[in-house]
Parts: sequence; C-alpha cells; structure tokens
Amino acid sequence: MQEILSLAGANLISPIILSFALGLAAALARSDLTIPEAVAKGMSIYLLFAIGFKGGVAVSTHGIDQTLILSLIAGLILSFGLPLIAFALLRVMTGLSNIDAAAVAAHYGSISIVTFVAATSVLQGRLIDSEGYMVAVAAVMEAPAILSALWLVARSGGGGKMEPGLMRELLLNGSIVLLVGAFFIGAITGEQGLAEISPFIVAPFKGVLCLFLLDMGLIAGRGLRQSRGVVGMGAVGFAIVMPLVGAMIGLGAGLLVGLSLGGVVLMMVLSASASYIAVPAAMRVALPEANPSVYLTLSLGVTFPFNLTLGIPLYLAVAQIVVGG
Amino acid sequence: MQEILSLAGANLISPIILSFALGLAAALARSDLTIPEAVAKGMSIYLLFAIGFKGGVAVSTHGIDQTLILSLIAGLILSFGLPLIAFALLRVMTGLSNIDAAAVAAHYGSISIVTFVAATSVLQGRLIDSEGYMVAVAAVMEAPAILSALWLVARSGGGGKMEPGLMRELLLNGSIVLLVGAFFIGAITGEQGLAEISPFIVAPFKGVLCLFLLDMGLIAGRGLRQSRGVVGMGAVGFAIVMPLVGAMIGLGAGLLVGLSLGGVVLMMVLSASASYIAVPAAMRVALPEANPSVYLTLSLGVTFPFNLTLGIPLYLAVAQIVVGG
Amino acid sequence: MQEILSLAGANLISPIILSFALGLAAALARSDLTIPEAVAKGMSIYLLFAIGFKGGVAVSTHGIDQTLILSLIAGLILSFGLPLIAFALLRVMTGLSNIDAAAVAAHYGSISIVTFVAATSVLQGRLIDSEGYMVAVAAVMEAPAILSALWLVARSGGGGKMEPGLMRELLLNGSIVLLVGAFFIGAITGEQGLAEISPFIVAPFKGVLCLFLLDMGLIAGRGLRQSRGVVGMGAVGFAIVMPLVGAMIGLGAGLLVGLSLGGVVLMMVLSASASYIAVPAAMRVALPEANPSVYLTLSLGVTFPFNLTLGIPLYLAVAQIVVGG
Amino acid sequence: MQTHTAKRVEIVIEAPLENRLTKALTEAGVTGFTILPVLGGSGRSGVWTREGQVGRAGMVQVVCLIKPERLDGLLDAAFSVVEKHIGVVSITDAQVLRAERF
Amino acid sequence: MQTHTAKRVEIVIEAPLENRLTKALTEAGVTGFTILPVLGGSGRSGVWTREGQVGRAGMVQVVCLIKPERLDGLLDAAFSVVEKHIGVVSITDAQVLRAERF
Amino acid sequence: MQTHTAKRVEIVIEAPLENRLTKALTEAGVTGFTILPVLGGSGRSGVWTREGQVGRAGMVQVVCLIKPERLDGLLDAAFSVVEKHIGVVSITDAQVLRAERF
Ligand SMILES: Nc1ncnc2c1ncn2[C@@H]1O[C@H](COP(=O)(O)O)[C@@H](O)[C@H]1O
Ligand SMILES: Nc1ncnc2c1ncn2[C@@H]1O[C@H](COP(=O)(O)O)[C@@H](O)[C@H]1O
Ligand SMILES: Nc1ncnc2c1ncn2[C@@H]1O[C@H](COP(=O)(O)O)[C@@H](O)[C@H]1O
Ligand code: NA
Ligand code: NA
Ligand code: NA
Repeated sequence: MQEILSLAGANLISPIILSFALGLAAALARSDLTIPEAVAKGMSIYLLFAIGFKGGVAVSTHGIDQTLILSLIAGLILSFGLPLIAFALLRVMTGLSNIDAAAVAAHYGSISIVTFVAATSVLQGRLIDSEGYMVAVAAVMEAPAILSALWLVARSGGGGKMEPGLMRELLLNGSIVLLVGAFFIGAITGEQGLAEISPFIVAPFKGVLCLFLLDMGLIAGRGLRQSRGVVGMGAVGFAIVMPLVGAMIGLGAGLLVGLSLGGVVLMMVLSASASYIAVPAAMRVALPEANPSVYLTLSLGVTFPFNLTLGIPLYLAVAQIVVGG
Repeated sequence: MQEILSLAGANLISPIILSFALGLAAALARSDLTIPEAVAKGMSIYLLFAIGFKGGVAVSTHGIDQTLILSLIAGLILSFGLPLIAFALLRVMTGLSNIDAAAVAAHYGSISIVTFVAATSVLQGRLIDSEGYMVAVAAVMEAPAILSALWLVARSGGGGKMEPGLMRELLLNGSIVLLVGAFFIGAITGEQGLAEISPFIVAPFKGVLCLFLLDMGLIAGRGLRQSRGVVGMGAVGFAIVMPLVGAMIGLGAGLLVGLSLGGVVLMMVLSASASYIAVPAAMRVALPEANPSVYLTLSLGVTFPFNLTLGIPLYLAVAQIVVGG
Repeated sequence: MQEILSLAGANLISPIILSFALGLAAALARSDLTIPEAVAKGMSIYLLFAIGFKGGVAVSTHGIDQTLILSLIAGLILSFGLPLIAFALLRVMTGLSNIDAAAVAAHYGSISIVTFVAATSVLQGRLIDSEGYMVAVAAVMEAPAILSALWLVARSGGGGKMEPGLMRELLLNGSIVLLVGAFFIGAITGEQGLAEISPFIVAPFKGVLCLFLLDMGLIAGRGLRQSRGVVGMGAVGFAIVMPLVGAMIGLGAGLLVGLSLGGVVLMMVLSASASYIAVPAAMRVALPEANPSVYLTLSLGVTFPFNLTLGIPLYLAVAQIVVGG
Repeated sequence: MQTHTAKRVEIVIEAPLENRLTKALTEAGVTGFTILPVLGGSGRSGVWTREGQVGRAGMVQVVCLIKPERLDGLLDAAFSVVEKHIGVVSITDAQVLRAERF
Repeated sequence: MQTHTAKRVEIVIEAPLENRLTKALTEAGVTGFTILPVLGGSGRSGVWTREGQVGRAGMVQVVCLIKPERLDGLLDAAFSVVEKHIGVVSITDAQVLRAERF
Repeated sequence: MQTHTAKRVEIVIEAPLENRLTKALTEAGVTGFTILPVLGGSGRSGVWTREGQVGRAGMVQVVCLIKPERLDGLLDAAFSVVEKHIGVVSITDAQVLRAERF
C-alpha cells in the first residue's frame, strides 16, 4: 500500500500529469486558453506514428513472441466482451436508457491510446520492458466494442442497426491505419530505421505528450463544465468502478496469455481505459439518439483522469504483486 | 560604444534576427509566403510552455530569492505606471486622440514575451545567468497596463469603462495561464522534470523561435505596408523613444530590487517592450474606438524590431556598465 | 545492375519511402486518415527552411565554388528547355490537347523540392557530399518552366497570355522566398548559426520528412482514386519516360558544369522531378482551361513515386558509373 | 448580367455524417456542393467548439445551389440523413450566374 | 417536404467579441447559432487576414436561424454588441426544416 | 430596428484567384467583403478537399454585401475573373443594419 501511494505520488507530479491538470484547471476557470484543432490533430498523428513505429521496432528486435497471436486474440475477446460487462454494470448502477448505456459500454470496450502511451511512459521511467506488439493489441481493441454495443441495442429492439459502410469505416479508421501502418514500418526498418528518425520520434516524445495532455485537460474541463447535471453520481461511480473491473479482467487475460510484467500492465491499462476519440465519432453515426455528453463526460471527464493519475500506478502495483518483479 | 556596436552587430546576424528580417522583407515585397494561423498559434503555445517551464525549473534549482516578491511588485508598479509616462509622451510627441493615445499607452505598459525570449537567448549566448522567476514578472506585467489605459480614458470623459467580465478575461488570458501554469509545473517537477522533456523544450527552442520570428516579420511587414500614412513621424519617434525611457526605468527598478545582471537586463527588456498579442485583443473589447492600425504599427512594426535588433544589445551594454560584470 | 537493384532495395525499405507507401495505401483503401492542411503547410515550411539553411551553411563552409554561377545558369536553361522536350514527347506519346500538354510540360520543367530532399537524404546516408548551392539551383528552376509553357500555348494561338502580376507572383512565390531566404541566413550565420538551431533543423529532419511523405502519399492516393480514366496509358508512359530523359539531360549538364558526384545526382534529380505544389497553382491562374487532374495525376501520382522509389537510386548508380566514385 | 433563379440550401451537420450526406445528395442528382468548416455553435444539444478537438468532432456546413425544381429531391435526400441527427437545414431564394452549371 | 418561414441572420464580428455576442443572443432568447471561421476581409477599417496571426485576431461569422417574430429581439441584442465595433449584419428570408427547433 | 435593402453575393472561387477577384471587386467600387475558408466540395471538375494540401490549393468563398444598385458592376467585375475558372456565384436579397457602410 505504502508503495502504491508513493508510486502514485511520483506519478502525480510528472510533467505529463501536471500538464493535464493545468488544462483541466484552465478550462474549469474559463480561461480562453485553447490549442488549435490542427495542432491537436497534428500532435495525435505524431503520437500514433511514434508509438506504432517504436512498437514495430521492438518486435523486429525481440522477434515475434509465441504469445503475439494469443495476445491479439485476447484483445479481440476483451473488446467484444467488456461492453457486455459495462452494460450490465450500467443497468445496475445508473438509470441510463438502453441506448445511452450501450453507447457508454462501447467506449469502455474500446481503448484510449493516450492512456496506453502514458502507461508506456511510466513503465519506461521504471525501466520495465514490455512487448512491442502491445501496440497491435491496442489497435485490435479499438473497433470490436462498437459491434457489441450495436448488438446490445438491436437485441433490445432499439434500432442501432449496422449502417452500410460503417464496418469498413471502423476498420480503416485513421488512427488504426496510422498505428498499424507505423507498426509495420517500424517492424520492417527495425533498429536502423529507428536510428534515422529517433531524434524525431523518441527524444521529444514526452514533451509533445505534455502539450497533448494539456489539450486533453482543456477538452475534459470544458466538457465537465458543460455537462453539470447531465450525469448522476451512479454514472460517475461506474466510470471509476469499470476501469478497476476492466483492469482485473485484463490482468487475468495477460497472465493467461503469458505476457511479461510490462505487457500485463499494458493489457490491464487497455482493458481499463475508455475511448474518447474514435468511438464517439462512430456513435454519432451508429447510435445518434445516444447523448454524447454522457459518454464523453464519463470516458474523458472521469475515467481518463482516473486512469492517468491513480489507475496506472495502481495497476502497476497490483501486477508487480501478482507477477512478481 | 565600440563594444555596444560589436554586440549589436553580432546580434544582428543571428538566425533569429535574420529570420525576422526575412519575414519583413517577404511581406514588404508582397510575397505570398504565409504561416498558417494554427501553426503560428502552435508555436506560440510551445514557446510559452517552454519559457514558463524553464523559469520554474530555475526557481526550483536556485531556490526562491528574497527579491522574488519585490520583483513581482516592481513589475506590477511598472505595468501600472509606464502607460502614464507613455501617455504623457504621446501627448507631447504626437497628435493622437486621447483614446488612441491611451490605447497605445496600454501596449507599452504591457510586455512582449517574444522580445523577452529573444533577450533570454542573447543572455544564454553570453553565458549570463538570470533569475528564473523573471518569467513570473513577465506574466504579472501583461494585464495591469490595460487598467491604467482605461483609467486614462475615463478621466478624460471618453468612455472606456471597464466591461463586465473583462477583468477576469485579462487575468485568465490564455498566454498568462499557460506561462504561469508551465512555470509551476517546472517549479514542481524541477530538474528531473526538465530532464524528461528537455529534448522537446530546450534543444529545438531556438529553431522554433526562428520560424516564429519569421511569422512575426511577415505580420509586421504586412501591417507596415497597409498602414502607410496612418502613423506620423512623431508616433514613430515615440515608438523608439518610449522603449529607451522604459528601459531606463526598468534599469532603476532592477537595481532597486537587487536583481543580478541578467535579471536587470530582463527587467529593462520587459519595461522597454510593447505587447502586440494580448493587449490588441483587449483593446478591441475595451476601447473599440481606438484605431488598431496605430497601436499595431507602433508596437509590432517599430518597437518590436527596434528592441530585437538594437534595443537588447544596448540594454545589455548599459546594464553591464552600471551593474558591472 | 546488381548494385542498382540492391541500392533500390535498400532505398525502398527506408522509413521515408514506407511512409509514402502507407499514405498511398490508406488513401486507396479510402481510410479517413488525413493530415490537417495547416500541419502539412507547417511541415513544408519547416522542410524548406531547413534545406535552404543547410545549403547556405554548406556554401559558407566550403566557400563559393567557381561552378556556382554555371550551375545556376544550367538550372535556368534546363527549366526553360525541359518543357519543350516534354511537350514534344507528349505530342508523340499522348492525345492531350495543346493546352493540357503545355500545362503538363510546365510541371516537368520545374522541380519537386521533396524529391530533392529525399535525394539529399539518400546521398547523406551514403556519405556522398554535394554542393550546398544546389538548393539555390532548385530555387532557380521553379519558375522559368511556366514561361516556356505559356509560350508554347501562345505559339499555337491558344491564349495563355502572361497575366499581369503573374511574373512577380512566380518569382516571389512563398516557397522560393523561403528557400532562398533561408539559404542566405545559413550562408551569413554559417556553422555557428547551424550549431544554434541544428537540434531543430538537422536532428528531427528525417522524421518530419516521413510524416510529410505520409501526407504526400495520402494526396497522391486520393488523386489517383479520383482520376481513374482521366489519364491514358500513353500519359502514364510519359510520366516515367520523361524523368529518365530529364535525368540524362541533367547528367550532361552536371558534367559540363563540373559538379561533384553528389551535385551531379542532384542536378539529375532536379531535372527528372516534376512540380506539384507551385506550378499547379500558377496553372490555375495562367492556363485555367488545362485540366488539373491530368497534370496532378502525372506529376504527383506517377513521376513523384517513381523518382522516390526507383529513380533516385537509378540516377545515383548511373552517376557513379559515369563520374566514378 | 443575366442571372437565373436557384435555391441555396445550407445544411449544418455533424462532421462524421458528412460523407453520408454528400453521398445521399449525389444520389439525388445534386451535381455540386461546397463544404465550409464550422468553428462551433449552440443548439438544443448544448454548446460545442472545434478548438483542440482531435477526432472527427464538430460540424460542417454543406452549401448547395440547385435549380428550384430539384429542391424537393434534395431535401428528401438531406432529410434522410439529417433526420435522426443533430443539424439544421435552411433554404433561401437565390440568383446564380451560368445556370448551365446547376 | 414541409418547410417553415424563418430569418437567416449572419453577423460578421471581431473574434474578441464573439463571447459577448453569443451571450447577448442567448439572453435575447436565441436558442441556436453556428459560428464559421473567417479567413480575411476588407472594409472601412482596411484589409486584414488571419494568416499567421497568434492572438484572438480576426473575425468570425455567426449564423442564426430564427422564427421571424424573434428577429427584432435578436437584432437589438446583436446591435448592442456590434454597435461600436467593426462588423456587419445581414438578414435573409429563409425556409427551414423542422420548425420546432427554432 | 431599421434595416436596409441590400444584395448578398457569395462567390466560390479557386484560392489562387482570390487576389485577382478582390482586386477586381475593389476596382469596381466594392468597399467591403469577407472571405470564408472552404473545406472541400464537388462540381463538374470533380471532388476535392483541402485536407493535407500544401500549396495554394482549394477554394475560398468571398461574401459581399452591397447596395442593390451596385450589383451589376460587381457581377461584371466578378464575372471577368470567374469566367474561365472553376467557381460559382450566387446572389440573395438581404437586409442590412447600418446602410452607410455599403
Ligand atoms: N437556430 C439555429 N441557427 C443556426 N444554427 C443552429 C441553430 N440551431 C442549431 N444550430 C446548429 O446546429 C447545431 C446542432 O443543433 P441542435 O441539434 O439544436 O443541438 C448547433 O450546435 C449549431 O451549430
Ligand atoms: N460590404 C461588406 N460585405 C461583406 N463583408 C463586409 C462588408 N463590409 C465589411 N465587411 C466585413 O467586416 C469587416 C469589418 O468591416 P469594417 O467595419 O467596414 O472595417 C471587414 O473586414 C469584412 O470582413
Ligand atoms: N451547385 C453548386 N452548389 C454549391 N457549390 C458548388 C456548386 N457547383 C460547384 N460548386 C463549388 O464550386 C467548385 C467548382 O465547381 P465546378 O466548376 O462545377 O467544378 C466545387 O468544387 C464546389 O465547391
Ligand atoms: Na477498455
Ligand atoms: Na513594457
Ligand atoms: Na524537372
């Protein structure tokens, strides 16, 4: 416990977390600080490219593990399955309509790549290795949750049919393509490719992440300010319980698959995190009746900061106890 | 004198100044070279974050000086007081209306963070240390001048009443929040935080500053081209005399407060520089009758390049003579 | 031959080329991956500034070669002359109208700065030096081809008169001004200037180039997708034959002028490459009747990837055989 | 100068729906449209802004100039997409140059 | 398709005033508006462009669709903000779908 | 509130022509205009988008509010530039505040 707290404390005063807090505070205080949309998108492209590339290089260096396929399958199952658990929890803990609950559930089955990146950063800071292909697992977990959510809605007769073209859109979503593409470029060019571009994708990475989290803080704060009263205490409770539940299931999956300590932590983080970029856009197409304030407030306003500050160190501590190391 | 000239000469052929000159020349020659608004804003966010952070780290390393509070108070007094001097000078030197004169005065009480950054860069190049908290002094000097200007207008019965909400807007202005926020992040995370993100905020800093000054040159040149005939010789004279007056007052303040050589130079630069980002926007709200061409031409078109090229080396030389070192 | 193939092979699996391929594939698969316009423009400004600056520094270090003036003259002649050859080839190989053929010809007389940058990168990777002022030759070759194209149209009575102001616009085109301006800044500030900003313009250069080529791939792919059926096989053939012809003429010019191996390769690359940024915009003003799909598809969709993948290693191999070294 | 009667239809719609809308319009025989960016706005579903957004967030404005007789087809097509979604549609009477284009 | 008469009000105003305008509109009972970015322009106060600007420079265009009977309230509110400032206001007759939204 | 009759002219034109258009307008005595960015569109010359573009690609929308009696001069000026180029021109009847400005 002591250790968890000191870990969490160390985590809390990193520039990354403090940048997020700054953005959050600025937005709540109604400062006019904003980051231009193009710059925010540019940073997200940079982060996806860098994280994908580095994952690919790691695979090219360490070779393809036997557990690679198992991990991808585990990711798929988790992404399909977690929304069902989330949906059940939401039915118990909140009074959300079927459609809103399904939309929220889709977010929690999918993942937040920034949370993943922040966790990688914490692992690196503690010199804990992780499987490079966890990036590919992240990519695999982006979309399936949406299908589960649509199925949940269809089952209860609430529409939510699969729009023609939506499936292709989901799979060829810009972030997935960039992450997977950069992964393959990294895997093909390997250490030599990395050497060529590492002053771009390795050295300044954490600094860019700070500014990106500043932006996420701004957006989260703005969302929280506008959604006062939209989400009840039950929903907020869900947004903290669900990541814990997800992380435990991710822990089990990681152990079953046989991942290293770092890999297990990342699997927990993927399971615990909730999407707030790709899935919201998909929901506007597939479940337009669902209220965006609800799912954005929960995933970006509650779960994201929870994971960033307390979640990641907690998952790491738990994994260290279970895995040892 | 000899030394001042050689200092000024060395300053003039730095990539930073030449980039500004390139932008200026391109705009005057009506080239279609432009930097997208989002990129310019992105660079300004980067610069504010980096300069604030580094200031905070410096404070965390060198400890909080006794003079910190005194410097902040000096900054406040300067920002409140300089507009009064500027206004008096403008009344003598130019035929500007009360309102235009007050608006211009507000700009000269406030500061130009880019001039500050350029001065820091020159100090670093000469290995002269300065107090990290001068960044906080810069933040403190951004807004008060606006209040003085409004008071000047109100006194002469010309309207310019304090709009409701304007005060909060001024204090929670994006640049102030970012600068102060990054300062605190730097102060909290210290050298360790800096080590994590220095490949982002230290190494490429000067290069980004070059491109940013290219943009400033483009804007200044465009402004000069469009405002031919709007400002008379008297006003141009003011825009060169006022920074000299401001610098001398800043010198006095710096000495009184007991700053180091570097700190004195920065105090001079802050007093000598004129705002061209935050104050113009505030003037559009608070003194809409004032002519933007006048204050933008003077602060960005005349004073900014003057400080950048001749002012900074001059202030440094004077400070070296007075302070010694 | 063996060597050319292995060179081409090594070239093909560089992160730069693979990033282009990723963009191309994403666009052809209709992924919604896009890079914001402002970010793309920001990257192009960065690349032009960096390449110009480094060229200038090289000149300041190695001194001005006797061949500088000759190279500039050679560039001028090539840019004026290549469109005539291109036009003749187009008349033979395709059924394009006079106006379309002239517009395409203008593109092939001008240059692609990204192809130039990629070639520089390959040369550096092989530790082959080149004349720094080749950047200035690139700048000189941007515009003249447009005049030749207009003359070709006027000769055949098809309009295309020189719009008033167009000449000034061409010469003061943003990219030319930035490239030449940065070249002079580099030449003036020399090694010392470079030392100040090299963590910005040297270290991350290749990484930025990757993302920029990702964007070029996206645009090229989108263009190819939309222009199916617009260009026939003859035109595609032209877009591969013309760079080869251009490169051979560039080889001759480089040898005549007396350039080093690296310089000869760059002269070949400049002659072989076709513009897809500056010239298309000029064509919309000067030859609005010409079909943009035709010239963009050929220059960006065919010639650009051809040069990037096969052309550069081929030109290098040929130059090595001819020049030796 | 000779002008021709036309309708100017302006549709504000969520960005993730843009492709579906333009596809529906094209299928309804609309041959031209222009898409303008939107910075932010306010409506029954609250206030929003594009600032700092990363995904396909926000809205766009699609502008179509069409011959009056094609208005109904266009509105049907637009409505089929906008129906369940956030967004507004307005129609104004306009004159256009070069009628052959619409 | 059933359409309803409405007014389309388009206000070009300086960006630093945007919040004050939308606040005044909201207080005047305007329930929806859309904000479009502006690249540049020209008027009595000269030519300007957004290119390269860093601060809250430039202008924005605020578009409101409203029931005709609410036009006067809206114009009063808009005028109170625009009055002393740079900016233009235009009103066109429009038709809208889904009148319940305005 | 007192309003005045005006014409609202909206011209979608290729970005490389923007300067030529605004110059022609100014020479025709048009004293004010506003330029809006365009994200993309579709017409006889195909589909295009601004995304990822580097040069002066794409189009812009120029909006002019003018006194009705100046419409013909404006259209002649606009047409002289738009004529051979890609682009559309629409005119709507509008009301404006502060007629002295147009
Ligand atoms: N009356 C209106 N006038 C102009 N734009 C509107 C209006 N109502 C809604 N909008 C736009 O449509 C978006 C969604 O509206 P709503 O569906 O009412 O939330 C808003 O954010 C505005 O951008
Ligand atoms: N007649 C007009 N038509 C369209 N926009 C205008 C007009 N007059 C002014 N504007 C816009 O309003 C801004 C300020 O106008 P002004 O107050 O006349 O300087 C201009 O920069 C244009 O963006
Ligand atoms: N009917 C239309 N309505 C609105 N915008 C149009 C229309 N036709 C063309 N445009 C715009 O004008 C551009 C060029 O049109 P075109 O000359 O037909 O290729 C298109 O890409 C659209 O942005
Ligand atoms: Na998850
Ligand atoms: Na000052
Ligand atoms: Na060429």
